[in-house]
Amino acid sequence: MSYFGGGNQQAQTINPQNIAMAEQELEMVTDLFNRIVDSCQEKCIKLGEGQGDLNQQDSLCIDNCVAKFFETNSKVGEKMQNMSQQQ
Amino acid sequence: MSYFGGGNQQAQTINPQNIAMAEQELEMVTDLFNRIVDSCQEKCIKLGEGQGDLNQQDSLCIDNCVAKFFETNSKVGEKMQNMSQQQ
Amino acid sequence: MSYFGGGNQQAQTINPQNIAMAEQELEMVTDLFNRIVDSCQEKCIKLGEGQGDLNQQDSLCIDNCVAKFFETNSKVGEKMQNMSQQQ
Amino acid sequence: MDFSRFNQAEQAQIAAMIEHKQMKDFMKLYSNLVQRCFDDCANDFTTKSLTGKEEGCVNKCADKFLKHSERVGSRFAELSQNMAPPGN
Amino acid sequence: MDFSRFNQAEQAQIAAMIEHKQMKDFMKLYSNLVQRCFDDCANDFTTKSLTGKEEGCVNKCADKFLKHSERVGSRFAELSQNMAPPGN
Amino acid sequence: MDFSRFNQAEQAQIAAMIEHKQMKDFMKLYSNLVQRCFDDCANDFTTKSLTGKEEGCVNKCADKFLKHSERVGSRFAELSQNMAPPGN
Repeated sequence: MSYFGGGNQQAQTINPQNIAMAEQELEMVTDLFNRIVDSCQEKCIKLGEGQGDLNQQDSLCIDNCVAKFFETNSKVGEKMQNMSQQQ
Repeated sequence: MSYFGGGNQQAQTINPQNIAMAEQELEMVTDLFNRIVDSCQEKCIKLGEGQGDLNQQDSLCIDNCVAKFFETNSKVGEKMQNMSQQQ
Repeated sequence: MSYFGGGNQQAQTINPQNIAMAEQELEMVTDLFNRIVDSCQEKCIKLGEGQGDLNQQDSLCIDNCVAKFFETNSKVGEKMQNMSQQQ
Repeated sequence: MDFSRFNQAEQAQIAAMIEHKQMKDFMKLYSNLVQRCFDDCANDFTTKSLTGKEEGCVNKCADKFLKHSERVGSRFAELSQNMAPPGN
Repeated sequence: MDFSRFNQAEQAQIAAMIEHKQMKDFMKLYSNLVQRCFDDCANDFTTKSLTGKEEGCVNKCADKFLKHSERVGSRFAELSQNMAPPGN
Repeated sequence: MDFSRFNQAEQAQIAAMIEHKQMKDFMKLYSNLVQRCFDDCANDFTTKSLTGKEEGCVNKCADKFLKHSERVGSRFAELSQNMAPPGN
């Protein structure tokens, strides 16, 4: 009896391909996050100016910027999928 | 009897240094390619303007840009080789 | 009898965590160095202009720039340590 | 990210990988922050130490950048949630 | 690149490495393209969704960037060929 | 960096890692130098070969960048020394 799920857990083997897939997924998400931090900082924040706080305008700009980056990411993804199907 | 080449293939062992060398070579070529894509885009293409196509001027600029990047790469390579021989 | 140190060296085993720690330390130092090369080149040197030598003003600028980068690095480090203690 | 499709042994290894990566990402965020604030704030290279003005700027810049990263992180988490396939 | 100097076992491992790297490079090209086109096209942050103008710009930008990469790729392949040592 | 806290077997592996990394860092310095000097010097894309002026610029640029990196390296080594914990 196991607390975690079922009986199909004896003799679990690690499939290196699964680990590599998870690594790639993690890599992509982190890369996307870092690019958004960079781009939205460039678009919304003057680092050396004003106070050390985000004012309301900064915050709104960041929120919209992240949303638009996600949308751009999807649009480009769809586009590339269409292209690869047409080939 | 083997379909691929000769009799010197029994007991092939993988030399990790050979793999590391190939990896480094591959890394260098990809890095060079990515840098050329970046630099020549900066030099030749206005991404957000005009049409989604490359016009003739864009194409000529890209061709010359790639050639000049390769030449710069060789020149700098020669220079560094000369320097290391003089030391 | 060993030329290198003491008797506690039989059966030395490699602890992968130690190797990973050393790798991370090395990574951080190289990353810091590369960032300083980049930033101080931007601040102090016009690559395509003048002669192939650093003049006295360039050299002084580089020396001060490296020192200020180290100081910035420490200041930000202290700041983050304070922040994590306040949480 | 949802790794529930993997078995427990794999999930354990993935968890270790994530922890290692978080350490690396934190280091990268930190050194990135240092470089940005240095680039934005340090402008006088006739002196060896940061001037008072430069130091004030670095402090504000670091505060602002961290708050910015945090806010992006919150929005990112929300939007990633929405992107996950339904029923997963 | 010419890996014929390696034995078959090594070549097989190198081929697997190349395949893995191509996957990674494609991902990098993709995310690079997204960031570039976002930086070039998105300018209005008073709204949550891309405006029509921004979306048109992103589409053109992606098309152009892909054609640019392809063209660089062709020239790159030709010139790399010429750089290979003779008789190899 | 001080790795004396590790045992000899570990130090040997770390030394091999450092050597491998130095090779990679040299490659990175080199390709970074090529790109910078290209970006700074090449401006005429109506011709296939570097003009005399561009080539002169690349030569000066490479000299200057290498001298710059060396000088940063010296200062970096001195300042890192000072940062090491006392008595270590």
